[in-house]
Amino acid sequence: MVVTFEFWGALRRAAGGDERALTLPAGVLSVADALDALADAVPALGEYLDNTAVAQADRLLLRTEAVEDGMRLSLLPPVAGG
Amino acid sequence: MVVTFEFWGALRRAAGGDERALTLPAGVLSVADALDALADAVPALGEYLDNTAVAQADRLLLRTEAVEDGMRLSLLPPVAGG
Amino acid sequence: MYLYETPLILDPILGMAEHRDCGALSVFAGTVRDLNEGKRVLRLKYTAFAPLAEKLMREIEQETREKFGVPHCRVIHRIGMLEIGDIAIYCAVRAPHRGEAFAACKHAVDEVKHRVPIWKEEFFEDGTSAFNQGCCIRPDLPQEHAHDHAHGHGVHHDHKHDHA
Amino acid sequence: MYLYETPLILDPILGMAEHRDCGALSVFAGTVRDLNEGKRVLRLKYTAFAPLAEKLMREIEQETREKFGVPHCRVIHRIGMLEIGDIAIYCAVRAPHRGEAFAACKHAVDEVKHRVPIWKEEFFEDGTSAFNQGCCIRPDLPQEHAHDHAHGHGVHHDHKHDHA
Repeated sequence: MVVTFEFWGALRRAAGGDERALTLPAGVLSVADALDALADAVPALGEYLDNTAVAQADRLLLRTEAVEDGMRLSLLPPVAGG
Repeated sequence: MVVTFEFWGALRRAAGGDERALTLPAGVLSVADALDALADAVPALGEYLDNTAVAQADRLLLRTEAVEDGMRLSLLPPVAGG
Repeated sequence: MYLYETPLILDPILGMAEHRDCGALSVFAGTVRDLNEGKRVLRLKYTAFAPLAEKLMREIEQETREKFGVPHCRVIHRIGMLEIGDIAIYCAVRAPHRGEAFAACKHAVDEVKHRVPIWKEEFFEDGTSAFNQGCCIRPDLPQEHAHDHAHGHGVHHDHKHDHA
Repeated sequence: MYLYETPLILDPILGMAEHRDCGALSVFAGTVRDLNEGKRVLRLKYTAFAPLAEKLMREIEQETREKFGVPHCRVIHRIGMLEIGDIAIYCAVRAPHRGEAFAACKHAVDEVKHRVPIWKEEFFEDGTSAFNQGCCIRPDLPQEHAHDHAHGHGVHHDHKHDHA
């Protein structure tokens, strides 16, 4: 299963890019699992992920929701508009 | 002693004009006395005067302040700007 | 300048070229409503006793700056005949942060409405007109009058502190 | 439209041609400050995750209208590179009276700052840049994180709820 993570705000700097496609190991079922796999692949992101929201297009996902092959997950760190 | 009263807001309608010069009877010393004389001369104003402020140019006067010959007293009923 | 017989212009009172330390601007505009206490309003006439009105508006700006610690507060008022939707008052406050900006702007508008000698005559659909009752600004009003100054004086309207 | 790469224009969001029953307009503008937490700021870059940002801004407008009973609430945000003094956000609320207008406008601005996926990167005099910390928008954040989400994550700035 391949998932593409899209990085926003300070995460871009930590990830060293705007996005990253990752082939997830067997057993990855949930958003939380996918984030664990991402932290393994890009350790610099680890410290940010607890406070990061995950969106699919205009919908915020819970950590317990299922991931599917080909999904695009947008990672949204704490916001500071205005 | 002659004092000119200048009418503002709803007082103009009650007084039937923008201003009124009045020769005050002997014994009129204070702003309060002058207003009593005005109420005698223009009874329709009587009911408004308790809630009316009295100004001389840019200064609000107390009822106890002295009036002088030639003074121009601006009568300011309750305000409603904005 | 504080009182204008022509339409109010907002830009000159914003102070946008200055105050680079300010992150917040709060602006209030009061506009003429087409309805007041159930009666259809066609237009309004504002009059002001200018010498005192201008002095008090300057004082209100100064007091607001000091009370809320904001560097910029400006308020201007229209006089003369206004149509529905026309702007009667503009207030602009700039502040480092938004909390003070909102609070200071509301304060300045409240003070103008409560203290400045400006009167509003409403012209109704039925051909009549009436002055809004408003707030007594007599400095030495006895206490018993202060409590009922909106009543018993043959006026057409109730007291209006809470209205925009 | 909610997000603009070009300077924000206030007039179209005021709704002045409508709402003849409204006597109050409250406008807020957030501008870029030259100083943040003691560091001299040269310019800012705002980025937004547009699909969710626009949906949430629409929801905030709607919620604000319902919560405060106001007929008009609009909010727009600038993205891209901004200079000191540039306007980052405009919010406009029209209401029958001024109390609700101020309260609703402040509410909408607060909500945008706390909930909408927009990020601010500040560029400093010394050549460095940093993202403001801001507010966590994860819907299922465990309680222990909610209490210290401004700390311990290697960020450059404190939590900024109270800032303009």
